[in-house]
Amino acid sequence: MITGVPVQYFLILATLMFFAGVYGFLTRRNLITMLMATELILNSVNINFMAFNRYLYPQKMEGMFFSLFVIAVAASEAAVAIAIIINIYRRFATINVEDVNQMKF
Amino acid sequence: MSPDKFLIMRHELLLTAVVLVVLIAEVFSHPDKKGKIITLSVICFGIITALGFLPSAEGEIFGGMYVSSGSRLMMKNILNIGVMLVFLQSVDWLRKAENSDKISEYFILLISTLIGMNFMISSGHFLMFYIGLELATIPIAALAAFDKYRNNSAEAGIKLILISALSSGILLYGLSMIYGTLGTFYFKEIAVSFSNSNLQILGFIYFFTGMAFKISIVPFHLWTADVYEGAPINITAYLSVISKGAAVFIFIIVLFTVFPVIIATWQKAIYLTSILTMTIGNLFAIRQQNLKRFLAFSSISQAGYILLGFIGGNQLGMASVIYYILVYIFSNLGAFGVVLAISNASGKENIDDYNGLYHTNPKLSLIMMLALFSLAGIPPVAGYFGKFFLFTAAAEKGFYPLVIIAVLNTIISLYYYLLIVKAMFLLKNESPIEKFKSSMYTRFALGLCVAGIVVTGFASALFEFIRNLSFGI
Amino acid sequence: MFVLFSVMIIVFSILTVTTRKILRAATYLLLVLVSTSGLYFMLNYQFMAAVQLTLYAGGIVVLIIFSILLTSHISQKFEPVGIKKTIFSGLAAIAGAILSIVTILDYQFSANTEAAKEVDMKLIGRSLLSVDYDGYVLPFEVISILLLAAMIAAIIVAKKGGPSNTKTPTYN
Amino acid sequence: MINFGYTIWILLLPFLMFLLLGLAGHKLKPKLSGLLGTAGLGIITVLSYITAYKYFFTSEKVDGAYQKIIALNGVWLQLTENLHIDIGILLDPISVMMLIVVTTVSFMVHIYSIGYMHGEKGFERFFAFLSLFSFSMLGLVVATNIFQMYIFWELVGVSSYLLIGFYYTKPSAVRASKKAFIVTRFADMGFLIGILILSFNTKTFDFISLTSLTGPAITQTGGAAFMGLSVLTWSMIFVYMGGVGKSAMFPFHIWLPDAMEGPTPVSALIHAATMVVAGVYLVARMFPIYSLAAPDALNVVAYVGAFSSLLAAVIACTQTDIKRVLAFSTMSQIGYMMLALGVSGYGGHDGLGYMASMFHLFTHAMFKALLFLGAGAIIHAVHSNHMTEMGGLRKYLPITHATFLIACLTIAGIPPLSGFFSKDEILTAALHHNKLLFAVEYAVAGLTAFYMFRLYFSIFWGKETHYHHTPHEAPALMTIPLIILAIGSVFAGFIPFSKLVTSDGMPFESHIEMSVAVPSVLIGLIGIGIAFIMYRKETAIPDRLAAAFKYSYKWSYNKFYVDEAYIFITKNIIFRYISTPIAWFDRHIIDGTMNSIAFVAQLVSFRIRGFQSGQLQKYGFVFVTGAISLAILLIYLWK
Amino acid sequence: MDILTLFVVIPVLTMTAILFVRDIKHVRVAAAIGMGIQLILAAVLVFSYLAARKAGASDEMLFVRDYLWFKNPNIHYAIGVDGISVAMISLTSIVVFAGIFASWEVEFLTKEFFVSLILLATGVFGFFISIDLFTMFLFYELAVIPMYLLIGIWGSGPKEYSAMKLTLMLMGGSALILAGLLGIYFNSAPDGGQFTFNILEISKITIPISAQRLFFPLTFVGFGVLGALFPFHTWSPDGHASAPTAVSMLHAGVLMKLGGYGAFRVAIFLMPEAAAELSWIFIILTATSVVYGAFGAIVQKDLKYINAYSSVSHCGLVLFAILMMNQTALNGAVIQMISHGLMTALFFALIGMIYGRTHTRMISEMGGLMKVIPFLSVCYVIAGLASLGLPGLSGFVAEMTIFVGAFQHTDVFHRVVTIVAVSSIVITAVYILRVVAILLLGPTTDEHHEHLTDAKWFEKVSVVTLIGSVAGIGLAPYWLSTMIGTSMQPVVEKILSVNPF
Repeated sequence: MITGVPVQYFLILATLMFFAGVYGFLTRRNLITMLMATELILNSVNINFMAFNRYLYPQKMEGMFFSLFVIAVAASEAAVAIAIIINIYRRFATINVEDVNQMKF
Repeated sequence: MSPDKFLIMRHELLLTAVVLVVLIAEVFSHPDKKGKIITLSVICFGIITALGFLPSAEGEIFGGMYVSSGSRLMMKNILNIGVMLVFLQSVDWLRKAENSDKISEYFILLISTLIGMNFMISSGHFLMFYIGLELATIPIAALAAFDKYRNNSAEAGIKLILISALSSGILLYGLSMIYGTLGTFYFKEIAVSFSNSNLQILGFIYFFTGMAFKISIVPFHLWTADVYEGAPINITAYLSVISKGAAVFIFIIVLFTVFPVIIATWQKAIYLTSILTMTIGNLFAIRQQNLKRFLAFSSISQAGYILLGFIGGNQLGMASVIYYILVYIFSNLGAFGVVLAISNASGKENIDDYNGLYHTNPKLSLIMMLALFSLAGIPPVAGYFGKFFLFTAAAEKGFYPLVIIAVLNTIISLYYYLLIVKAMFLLKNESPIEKFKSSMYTRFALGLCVAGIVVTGFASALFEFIRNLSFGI
Repeated sequence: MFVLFSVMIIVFSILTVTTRKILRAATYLLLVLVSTSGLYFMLNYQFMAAVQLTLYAGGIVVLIIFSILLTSHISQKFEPVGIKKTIFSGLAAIAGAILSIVTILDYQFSANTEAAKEVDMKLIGRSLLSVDYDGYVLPFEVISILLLAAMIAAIIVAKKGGPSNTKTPTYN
Repeated sequence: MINFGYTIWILLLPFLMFLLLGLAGHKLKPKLSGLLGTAGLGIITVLSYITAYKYFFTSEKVDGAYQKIIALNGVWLQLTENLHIDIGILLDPISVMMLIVVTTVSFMVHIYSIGYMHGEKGFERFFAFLSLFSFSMLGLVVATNIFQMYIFWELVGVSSYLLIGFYYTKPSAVRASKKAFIVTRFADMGFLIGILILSFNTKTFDFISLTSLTGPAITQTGGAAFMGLSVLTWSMIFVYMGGVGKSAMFPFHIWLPDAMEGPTPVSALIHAATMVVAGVYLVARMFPIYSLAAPDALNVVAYVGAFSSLLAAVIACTQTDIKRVLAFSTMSQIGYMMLALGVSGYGGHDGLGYMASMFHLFTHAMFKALLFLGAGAIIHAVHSNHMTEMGGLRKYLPITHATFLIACLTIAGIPPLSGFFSKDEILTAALHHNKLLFAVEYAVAGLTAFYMFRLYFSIFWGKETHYHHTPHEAPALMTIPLIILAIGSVFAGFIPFSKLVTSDGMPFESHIEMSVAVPSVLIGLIGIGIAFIMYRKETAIPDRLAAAFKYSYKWSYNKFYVDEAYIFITKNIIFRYISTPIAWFDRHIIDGTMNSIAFVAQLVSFRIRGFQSGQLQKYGFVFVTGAISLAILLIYLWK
Repeated sequence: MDILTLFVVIPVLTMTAILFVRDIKHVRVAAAIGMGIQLILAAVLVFSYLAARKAGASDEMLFVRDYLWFKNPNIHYAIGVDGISVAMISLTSIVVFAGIFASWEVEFLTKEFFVSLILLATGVFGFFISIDLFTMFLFYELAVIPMYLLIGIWGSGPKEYSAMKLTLMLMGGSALILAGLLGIYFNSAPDGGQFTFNILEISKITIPISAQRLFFPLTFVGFGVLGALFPFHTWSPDGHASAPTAVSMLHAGVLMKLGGYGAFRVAIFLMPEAAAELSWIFIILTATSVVYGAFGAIVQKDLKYINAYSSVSHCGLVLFAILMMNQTALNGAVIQMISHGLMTALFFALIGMIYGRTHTRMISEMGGLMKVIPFLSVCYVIAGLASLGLPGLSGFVAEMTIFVGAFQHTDVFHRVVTIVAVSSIVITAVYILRVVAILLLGPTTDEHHEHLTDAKWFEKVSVVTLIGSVAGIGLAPYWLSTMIGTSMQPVVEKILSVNPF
């Protein structure tokens, strides 16, 4: 808990970061940068959890643990995603998301 | 906590054991005899499917993080049956040379997603829920990209994992809001202290979209068709049936037990999305040529019908959803089983290729027809009963307009199901799919599907059983 | 301090998603993650800050950078994003942000009155291995399965194999 | 009380005969089936005569009036609590009289047909149809209730259809049969509507209750009025519409001339003697209601009858087909009967018209059957219908000639032949009632005499025609009926009808009114005279006359273009402007709507395919916007 | 096992038998035997029903059996018959029996054909014995679906299109019915207590009028689609034209009657208040379809289209009579269903047989068939006469009952539409005679047609069965009318109790 900084500040921070991530997800063409955008999203969620835990419910550590597990999940997700991206690169010889659209309609 | 309490988690433990057995077998088996692993895994899984039906204690362990109840056990058993069918159907596929190097990985990944689903269903805490959800998603993305030599497969994999990352991000964001207002992740505590504030509703809606993604509800469904088309057929089957079924189960549990306070809100949300889902799914399905893609859209519209069971928030709805998923497993796997068998035998996946199928492969055609009729809700097969109960559940709470829209949608869906029937029975073909005979596994699986399609409807005891379980969430 | 970190986070976040050089994006991401861990320190969650640094910043970003190296030219600049896409995505993001912020500010968070719990490693460890209420041994176990599965998944997908007629991948 | 239970055989026997001949006829020898049919009818004829005897001379009268006797009655179909269709046998003066007429003529025609139809394909079918007709006609005659009458009404219609179209390979016969059926069917629709209205108001179908003087139909003349006429009147007009159709009154007469396409014995039986007078019989049957409760309807009957008789007589003067002349003559004579009913009162001497009508019906049946059968013999001999191709036949066909002459004299109303008596009564009744109608009928009497003798002279005298085969007299099977009927025509006039068949069952005295009889006989003689002048020898007078009255001749020759009007209505209006548009509308608009639903679904499906673009980021975009919109909607807009 | 369930069991057994038979010839024999037994069973049912009534059984339904199937929703397998359903069952067994013989010469996928046909029949039988709305609806849909395959595989012309259209439109109707049924169910206990699908139980209570206003149109239109209610009849011409003979027979003869029966048994019987309130709309529609169908038939060129439009007209009369809602008209409606079922089946059988010989159904391409195939032609004429309501054949009885019944209403509206409907008897005569004249009479126009062979024995069996029934009803309608009438009384009492005209 930081004196003088209300919890809302954290929340706004996280929100901005979250939607920056969303924006990145929607605009970046490179699959890897899209993945990075999702990491931003997850990170912003973690900030939320931590801030709530510290500010409002410091008796327990649920938020903190949740972030911990989110980080672990994010790691495994990233691992699999990167594996698939590499595979994509082998198949399509590009990792531009707009070119990965063989299936549509 | 006494050790015997662990037995409450029997399903998960057994599945983990199977994973270990397969791992060990993989490590110690001769490279040329990997084929044996198939048999081993299928048998092991068969055993634990059977074991799942043994009576089991109910209760909560890990401080309420893990909840077991009759209905949740039932759900797990239903999923087990479905996975068993998928395994049986994929034997032929796994035996192909190109897949010989990833047999055990296939089983391990698939079973671990099942473990994830089981934990998800049994969760009493959002952390468990979340981890189960991810465990049920991430390996599937890898499985979707399993056919490494096919572009589509890789594309399916990347689409699935990225969009699921986005969706779980949104879901988590929603959860964080709920946590922020209530300070807890335990289902029970949330249910007690939930109020109706905007922030909570916002959190709930973000959560809702995350779940909607898993069930592929419009407008969160767009990944479905591409992933279904690109993934190997048995993975598509798995995705459309097991993965969706598990998500439906946990979603209905969460809605009914965690968010009963804001029932008015989620009824509206479901009202809108179910109409959209049914209609859009149907409209897209009309035009499909690829059977996998076709079944993808069909499964989207099926999700719309399933939502009708949600909307009443009533016991009947709960029961009918569980029942419908069971029926849906048999029906959809019946359809996918035929598609898979034909794809394995001839590599053909387009509706046109099915022209005149009845004249060369009458049994497969009949199975396909039964499955499609069941999906369309035509009596006397099980799908009819399933749909009827879903509609009844919605009607019980007075959602007649929704019911009417839904039944009118079944007409559209009947139209495109009949297109396949037409191709198989009515149309002629210059070069029809050759007559072939599938392996014993496939035939056994299809036989089970047919039995399920035919018997499940008439067996009222089954529905009664589910119904009596249902509110012991 | 908070202001510094938050400004860093926001600026670098935006840069991550707008910069036209991929490696720079990765670097900005790293900076965001590091600043976040700084926030955690300020919130007195040293353990989490450490985890953030090691696992997130250290692990994931490194993984990403490796994959960038595998798949892209370092110097490669992205083509600018289509204006339509930018506008629509931007509008969506801004709308979402406004909605969320408005709703958040609307809510009266009840001030915490109880004494905060001291978060030390011992407590964390105990909680992590507790089977009782507020104990996290079960997720801990399950996530191990997840990690195992993810590992296998990543290997099976990334490893070369399959029929030999596949196009030879070109690394550059 | 005399037991009339056996009368059931009058109905059953021809029906059984129909079934027998219809189902097994083709297995029998033609001759045998003809004999069977004739024998069956012979029995019925005997039974009818017995019945008539018993009824008129041995049954009890109450207060001197003949009673209506229900010989048999059984519920055939229960409709509502009050309304039920019965099938039964009602004996009263007119039904018994009709039994005689029908069986006699039918029997004669049966005998005649054995000779006439000899060697025709479908001989047994012919007799089956004749039996069916006899059954239907008898059922109609003895109907105990109006619905039974309607049932048999339809059945005679269909037997008429079958018999007109007997030569089914001949397109004109097929057309004629179709026309006959449809026109009468249209009229029957009116009959049915009339029955519906009547039965709704009176809660009964039963003739006895309907015509009972204390029954609901007559006592409750009230009821909502429509266009100035009471509901009952309307119902009676509708009922009469059925009679108009069946009796070929204007404007539904068009089927009758065409119906001559049928074999000639059929024309004699159905389209001259029996079926076509069903309309008269119907009005007579309902007479108390017409007379006492719906006088306006009765006026309609009178005027329609008068107009039809005049119209038909005019047309008959110009026709050349002998059967058509006879057909129009029939129409004209039936017009007489209708008129007689129309001018009649109820009870006692007021009912003179009624009696006269029945009387004329009776005599007309005899002489018109005779005329037709004679015509049949002629056609049989010369193989043509057209009098232009005939002439001088009296030498070849002596018996036919003699009988035909008798018939012509009868119809012209020359005393003491029967036609004189009945026609005289009609004219008397008309005189007492309505002078205009009386005048019309006088004119018609003259015209009748003219055209009948025009016919007679053209056939038997006139120019000497050369025939391919020398015409020879018909076999005995055909001439015997001619002779019998000729005897009937001669002597039927002496039957004391006013003692037997009256409107209320009470006999009354009738006598020849010289003031009416003499002029009418004179007019008849004048007509004969003109015909004698014009057609006795081949002269140019007819042609000159025709040229002089070119347009009227043409109109008359073309039957005043009524047929064309009908064709216009059916072909143009119904086919072109109703049915074709409806069929088009159904295919294109209604069906098109259903199809366009499917089309729209396809179209929408095609249009929205852009959502499924395959672009992951677009999916993400839809996802995010979906989530945000849902949130905004549910939190702020629709909470 | 009770006699009613046998009506479902025997077809199922027959289908099983057919599946296990190897030789194609034996397939049809098996089918004929099975349906023959069914016919006998129907006769037994009629007699035992009449005997039971005579013995004083005064229940609304007889032979009632009730087995709980699903406890919640409260679904039973409940069966029972009254005079109306007995009559309909007899009709069905006759038509199916005749249909088997009419399709004696199906060569292509014979086994499948007979199985589908009998499956269809199973649905129909089940529908008529059910008194539980759920089972009723189940059998209803069961009857509709085999139509798709039957038309699609064995049909002619644009069969795929027709089959699809027919199936979708009928299923569209059933969709409305489903919504209606659920509505009825959830309003079946207005005073609390358990909801029920049982018709008899629902008929004892009054469904709230607000609910009736919603669900009456749904159910009525839903069943009306199958009953060819204008403007939802367009599946009928195409469907009938494309269907193979026996299917047309069954479909027009029996299946369309499910619509009328359902509309009567569910819509009118259970919701009389709304029916009285809203009937005017549907009366106008049905009166339209009576006249409209007849006019439409006049200019058709294809035999089956003529008959299809004629069916629209006649079935419109059924619904028309049902909406009149008095004893006589309802009686008439049921008789008309039976009558039309028999004669239209006869028509389609004959058309199929003629088509089998001449290979065309265009009336302009045929002519003078009476001379070459007298048996079939005469039968066709008889069918035509029945259709135009000739006394002595069944059509007359039905139509007269309807007209008289409909005319018992005192208000102008009902009587005017009745007169409109009456006018159809003329139009019917026009198109029937037109066909008879062109097709059968006159000289033979096509020389290829001069050597056609007349009916074979199995065709005769089929046709004679139907003609016998048509004439039987036409000659002696009393027992049938009474049997129906007594069963109609409770219905009418219920209607009258809420709606004294």
